[in-house]
Amino acid sequence: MSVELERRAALADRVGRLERMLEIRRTEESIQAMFAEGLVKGTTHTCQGQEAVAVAVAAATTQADVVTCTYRGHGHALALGMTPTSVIGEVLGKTVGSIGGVGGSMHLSDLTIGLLPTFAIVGAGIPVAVGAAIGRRATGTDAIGVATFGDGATNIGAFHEALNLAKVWDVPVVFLCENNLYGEYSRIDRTTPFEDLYRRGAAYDIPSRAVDGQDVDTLVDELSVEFEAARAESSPRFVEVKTYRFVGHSRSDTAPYRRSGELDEWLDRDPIQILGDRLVAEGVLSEEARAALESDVAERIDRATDDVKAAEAPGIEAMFAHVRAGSSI
Amino acid sequence: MSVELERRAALADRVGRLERMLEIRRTEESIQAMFAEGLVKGTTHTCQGQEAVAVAVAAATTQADVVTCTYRGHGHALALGMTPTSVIGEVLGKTVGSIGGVGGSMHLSDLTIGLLPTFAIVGAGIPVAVGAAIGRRATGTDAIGVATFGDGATNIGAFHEALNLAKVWDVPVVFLCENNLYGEYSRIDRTTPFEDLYRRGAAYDIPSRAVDGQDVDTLVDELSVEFEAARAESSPRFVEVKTYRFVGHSRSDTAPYRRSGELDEWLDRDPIQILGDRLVAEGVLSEEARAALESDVAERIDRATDDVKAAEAPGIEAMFAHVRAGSSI
Amino acid sequence: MLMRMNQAIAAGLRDEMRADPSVVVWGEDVAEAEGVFKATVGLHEEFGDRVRDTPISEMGFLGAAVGAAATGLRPVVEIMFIEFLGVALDQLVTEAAFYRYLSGGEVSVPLVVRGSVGGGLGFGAQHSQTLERWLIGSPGITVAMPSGARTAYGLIRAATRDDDPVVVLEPRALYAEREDFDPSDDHIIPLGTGELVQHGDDVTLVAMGNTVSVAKHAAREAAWTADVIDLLTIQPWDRNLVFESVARTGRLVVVEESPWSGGWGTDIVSAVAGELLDELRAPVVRVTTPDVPVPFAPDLEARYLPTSDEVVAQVDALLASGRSIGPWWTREGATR
Amino acid sequence: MLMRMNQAIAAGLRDEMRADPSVVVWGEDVAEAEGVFKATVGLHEEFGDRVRDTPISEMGFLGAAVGAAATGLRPVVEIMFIEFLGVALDQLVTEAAFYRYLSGGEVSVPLVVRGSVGGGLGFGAQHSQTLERWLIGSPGITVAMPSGARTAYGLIRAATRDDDPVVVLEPRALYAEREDFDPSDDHIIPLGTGELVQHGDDVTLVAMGNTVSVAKHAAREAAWTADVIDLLTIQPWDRNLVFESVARTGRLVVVEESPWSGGWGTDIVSAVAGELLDELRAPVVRVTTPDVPVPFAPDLEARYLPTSDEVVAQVDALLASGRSIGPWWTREGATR
Ligand SMILES: Cc1ncc(C[n+]2csc(CCOP(=O)(O)OP(=O)(O)O)c2C)c(N)n1
Ligand SMILES: Cc1ncc(C[n+]2csc(CCOP(=O)(O)OP(=O)(O)O)c2C)c(N)n1
Ligand SMILES: [Mg+2]
Ligand SMILES: [Mg+2]
Repeated sequence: MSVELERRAALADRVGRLERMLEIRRTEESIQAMFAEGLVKGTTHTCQGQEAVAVAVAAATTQADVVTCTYRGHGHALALGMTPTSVIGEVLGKTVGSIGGVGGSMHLSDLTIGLLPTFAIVGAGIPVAVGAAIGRRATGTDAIGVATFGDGATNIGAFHEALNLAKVWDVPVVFLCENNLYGEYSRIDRTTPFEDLYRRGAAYDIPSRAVDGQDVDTLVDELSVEFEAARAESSPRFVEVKTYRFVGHSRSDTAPYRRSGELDEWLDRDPIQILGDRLVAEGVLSEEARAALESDVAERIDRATDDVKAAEAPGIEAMFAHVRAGSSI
Repeated sequence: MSVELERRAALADRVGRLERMLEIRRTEESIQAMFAEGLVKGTTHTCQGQEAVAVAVAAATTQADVVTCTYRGHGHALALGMTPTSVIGEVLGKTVGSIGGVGGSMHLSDLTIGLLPTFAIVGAGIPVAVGAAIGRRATGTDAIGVATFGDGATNIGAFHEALNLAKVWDVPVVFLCENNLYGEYSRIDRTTPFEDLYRRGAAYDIPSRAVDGQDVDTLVDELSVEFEAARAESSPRFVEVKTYRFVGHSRSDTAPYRRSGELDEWLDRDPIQILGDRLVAEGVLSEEARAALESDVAERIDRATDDVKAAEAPGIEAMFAHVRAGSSI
Repeated sequence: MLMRMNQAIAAGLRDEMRADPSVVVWGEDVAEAEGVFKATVGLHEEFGDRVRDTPISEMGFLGAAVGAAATGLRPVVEIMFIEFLGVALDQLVTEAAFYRYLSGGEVSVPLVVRGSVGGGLGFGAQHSQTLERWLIGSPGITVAMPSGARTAYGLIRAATRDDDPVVVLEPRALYAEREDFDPSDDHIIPLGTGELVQHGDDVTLVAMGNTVSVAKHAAREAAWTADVIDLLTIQPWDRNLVFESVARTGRLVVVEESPWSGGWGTDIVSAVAGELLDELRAPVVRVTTPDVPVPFAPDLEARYLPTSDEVVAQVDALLASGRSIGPWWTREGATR
Repeated sequence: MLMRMNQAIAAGLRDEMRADPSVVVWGEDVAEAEGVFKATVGLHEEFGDRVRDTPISEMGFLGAAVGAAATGLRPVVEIMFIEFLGVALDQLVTEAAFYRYLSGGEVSVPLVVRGSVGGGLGFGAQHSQTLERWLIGSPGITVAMPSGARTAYGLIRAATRDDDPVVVLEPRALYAEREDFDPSDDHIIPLGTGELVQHGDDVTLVAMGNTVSVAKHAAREAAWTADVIDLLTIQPWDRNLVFESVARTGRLVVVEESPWSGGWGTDIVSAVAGELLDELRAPVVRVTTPDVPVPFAPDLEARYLPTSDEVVAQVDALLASGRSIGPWWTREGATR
C-alpha cells in the first residue's frame, strides 16, 4: 500500500483526523511564509479554517471515488493522502512536487488517491466530476464523484449545467459547496441573492442540505450519509458546508473587506480547536499527547519544507513531456 | 409615426390582436411553403401555436422597452410592428428584408420597435436583455428589458448567470420562458427535472409564476401585471408561459417525437380560434367580419410574399457594409 | 460502397464502438433522433445507453465528457454547430488540453469533439464559420477536417483511438455528398498526415475540407498543373508533405475556408516563408474568405466562399507576372 | 509624471468617464476593491454606481455589457485573466462582433473588454496565456495590446471612444512597470497604428506587449541595427508601418509572446510573404513560445518566454548565413 493510501486510511481514526488538520494548517502557514519571504512567485490560495471540510471529504469517500477541487486545493490533496513534500514541492516548482513543478500552487494531481488535476477556473471542475462518476461507474465500481467548489462558484454557468445534467442522467455525484461567505474580495450578499446556497438544489430537484463545516466529527457523519445515499441510489446530492477562511483569498490579501467581528466569531469555531478539546475532554488524548502531536506535526512540516527548498528544480525536458502522448525534447 | 409603430399601436385593440395573430400564422405558413418548394436555403424556425405569446408581449410592452428573442423570432418581430415584407424579405435574403438580406430567417432586427438582433445561440439573449434594461434606464427612461427564450434554454449557463445578475443588481427585466415542451427533438422530461420551469426562479429569489399562453386576453393582462411590477419596482420577474408549437422545430422536422395525442390536445387550444370565437360570441365581431379578416390577412401575406419574390437581392456592397463603422467595398 | 459523409461518420463511430466498449457518444439529439445531421444513425439502436441525448448544456456535457475521458471512457461529443463551442470553450482548451501536462502524465483525455463547420448552406452568420483558430495553438489538441465520406470515416476512427483530445471539424456542406469506398481498418487515416490528391508541377495547392474540391476543380480547369494537397489535419499539419511539394513546384497557394485574418493557412505560409524561401519562385498566396460575417443571401454567400475561378486567377497571375494580385475584395476596393 | 501601467489604465478610464457619462466599468472586484491588479483605483470613489462589482458570471456580465452597449452605454468590462473568456467567448465573438452587421448598421456595440494576459509572473498554465488568437479573425473586433504605461493609457482611451467592440490585452507583467509621461488627450493612440520605437537598417523587429522590451534590448545589445516596431494593435495591424520598414531592411523577425502554432505573427509573416517577397533578403523568422502549456517552475517559465538572446541569435544567423536556424526547441530536439 502506497504511503498516500496509508495516509488516507489514517483518517478512519479521530486522532488521525486531528493530526491531518494540524498538518494542513502548518503546511498552509509554511507556504504563506515562503510567499511572504519572496521565495515563490505567482499566487497561492490557502484554506486555514476549512481543514475539517477537506478531512471529512477524504474520510467519507472511498479510494475509487473521484474528487475535483479548486485552486484552494492543498487541504483536500493532503487529506486525500498527498504528502506535504509533494504539495509544498509543487508550490515551489520542484521535481518533488505533485506534478514535478510545472504546475504550481493551483495545480495538484494524483488520481491514485482520487484527485483529478485541481481547477484554476471557477466552476470548471463541477461538470468534470459528473463525468468522472460516469467514467468510474462504467468500469464496474460503485464509485461516486465529489465536486468541491466555493460559494462564488454557484453563480457560474457550469454549476447550473452540471447539476441539471447530473439529475436528468441520475449520476452518483455529490456537489459539495464550501460556503466560506466570500468570493475573492466580495461578500456573498453582494453577489448572491441569499446565503443559504443549499436552496439552489431545488431548481434541479436534487436533495440538498446545509451542514456545519467546523466540527469534523459531525461533518464526517453527515457527509457519509449523503455520499452513501448518492452511491446507493445512483443520484446526485447537493451539500452546502458552512465554513470560513481565516486568511485572505490569496497570497497578498489581508482581507480588509471582512465584516467587523466576523473573523473572531469564526476563530472561536476553529475546527482544530474543537476536535482537540473534545478528544481531551473525552480522555482520548491527554493534554501532553495533544501538545506532542502539535509539535510533531510542526516539526514534520518544517522538515518537509527544508527538503523541498533543497530539492531540484525541473529541467528543460519537463517542459516538453506530457504535452501530448510521447511528446519530449 | 412609422408604419411599424402604427402596427404596434394596433395591438391595443383586441381585434387588432386577432388580426396580428392571423398575420403571424399566415406569414409562417408562407415561409414554410417556400422552404418546401426549395425557394430558400438554410433553415427556419416558425412559431405556429405560439402567436398569442408574441402578440401579448408586444401589447404589454412600451416603445422604449427592449425585447430579445430567438431564431424563432418571426412572430415577435411581426407583433412588435415589423412588416411581413420585412420578415419574409429577410428570410428570402432580399434587400427589402429587415437587415437587407444578409441575415436570413434567424436574424431580424429593429431597435426602433425595441427588437435587438434576434439570437441564433440558445440563451445568448438572456443576459443581453439584462444589459439592455440597464442601458435604457441609464438614458432616463422607465423602460424594462424582456428576454424571451424557450424551455430548453433554461438548461444553459447564460440563463443562470443572467437571472442571478439581474437579481443582485435589481434590474427591471422580465425573463419570459415560452415553454413549448420541446427543445429541438427532445421532450422536456428528458432534459429537465420538471416541467414547471417557473420553479427555477426561486434559486434567485425572483418572483416567478406560470401563465397560460393560448388565451391572448388573459395573457396580456397577466404579462402587463408582471411587466409593470418589474418597471415600478426596478426588479426582475420570471414568467413561464405554457404553450406549444403546432409545427416541427425547424424547416424539415415533421416532429415524429411528439407524445401521441399531445398535438391534438393543443390544437384544441389554438390561440387564434380561442380569441376569434370569443370575439364573435361577445358580438364584437360578426362571423362575416371574422371571415373577411381572415381572407384579408391571407391576401395581404400572399401579396407580401409575391413582392418579396420579385424584390432585389443585395449586391456585393452589402457584404462589406456594417462590419465595423465605416467599412465598405 | 456508396456512402454519404454523415453515413460514413456513423459507420466510423459504429466500428469503433464495436471494437471498444469504452467509446460513448453524447450530444444534443444524437441518440433517439439520430443526430440533427444524421451522423449518428443506428448507434442508439445498436449501443443503447452508450449513446445519450443531452440537455442544451454544452459546458455541462463537454465538461462531463472530459471527466469521463479522464476516468476510462472514450467520449465522442457532438457540438452541433462549431459556434456553440463559444459557450463551452474552457472545457476543451483550458481543461482537457492541459490534463496530461497538469497530471504529470498520469491522466490522459481520449476525448473526441465532433463539430459541424462551414458555409454554403445558407445558415447565416452564427452557424457557418469554421473557427479552427479557436483551437490552433492550444497545446495537446489535434484538429482534423475531412473532405468527404472516406476521409471522414478514416479521421473519426483515428480520432476515437487517439489518447489525447481530438477535434474533428466536419464541413456541413459535405454531409450529403456521396463517395464510394469500403469502410474498414485500411481506411483509418493517421492523424497529422495529409494526402496528395492530385499531381502537378507548376504550383502546390494546399486545401482542407470544403476547399479540397475547389482546388481540385481549379487544377483540372487550368492551363497549368498542380500538386493538390488535402491537409486533413491542421494541428499538427503534415510538414513533410507540404514542404516536399513546395520545394518541387516553387509556388504555394493555400485555399482556405477561413478568414484572411487568422486563417489556418497563415501557419503554413509562415513555415514556408521561414524555411523554403530560397525554393520559392513566386510570392505565397492565400485564397480565403474576406474578414466579414458569413452573409446569408445566396449570391453573397457564394461570393464569400473561395472559388476555383479565384484560384485559377491567382495562379495565372503568379505564372504570368510572378506577382500576386491580392485577394478579390481588395481588387474591388474593400476597406477594412 | 511617473506612472505604473495599472495607474495609467485607471487614469485613462477616469479621463474617459469624466468626458462621457455613458462610460461604465464592470467586473469582478473592480469597484470596492479597486481591481485585483489595481487598474481601477479611484474609479468607484469618484463615479459611484457607474463602477460595479459583478458575481463570478463572465457570460452574464459580458452579455449584460453587450446589451448595455447596444442601448447607449459604453461599458468597459474587466476579464481578470484572459483565460476566463473561455467561459464567455460567445458573447464577444458571436454576439457583440456581429451586431452592427446583423442590425443592418442600426446597432453598434461600443464595448471595451480589458483582459490581463501573458506570463512571467508564475501564475501557471491556466493563467498565463495571451490568447489573442481567440479574437483574431472575428470580424468587427479590434484587438490591442499596450507595452507600458503610456501606450496603455493611449489605447484604453482610444478603445473607450471607439464605436465597435475593442479588446485591450494588458500584459500582466507590466502592471507594476513605471513610465514617465503626462496623461492627456495628446497621448490617445489611434487604434490600428503601431509605433517605430527604434531605428535601424539591418532588420525589422515586430513586437507587441511584453516582447517590445525584449526586441529593443536585443537591438541595443547586438552588432547589427534594427527597426523595432511596437505593433500596439494586432487587429487591424499597421500594414503601412511594417511594410515600409521591411521594404527598407529586407529582413523581418517577429517577436511574439504566443505559441509557434497560431501565434499572431503568422498574419504578418503571411502578408509579407505574399506582397514583399522580392524585397526579402532573408527568410522571415518568428521568435515565439513553444507549443506547450506555460510551465510554472521559474527557470522553465523564463525559458518558455521569448528572450533577447534568442532574437540576437536568430538575426545573427540571418545576417551571417542568410538562413534561419529554426526555433530553439527544435535545435534542442523537441518532438511534437
Ligand atoms: C471563470 C473564472 N472567473 C474568475 C476567476 C478568478 N477567481 C479565482 S478564485 C475566485 C473566487 C471564487 O470564490 P469561491 O467560489 O467562493 O471559492 P473560494 O475562493 O472562496 O474558495 C475568483 C473570482 C476564475 N479563476 N475563473
Ligand atoms: C448554445 C446552443 N446550443 C445548441 C443550439 C441548437 N439549437 C437551436 S434551437 C435548439 C432548441 C431550443 O429549445 P428551446 O429553448 O425550448 O426553444 P424552442 O426552439 O422550443 O423555441 C437547439 C438545441 C444553439 N442554437 N445554441
Ligand atoms: Mg468562497
Ligand atoms: Mg422549446
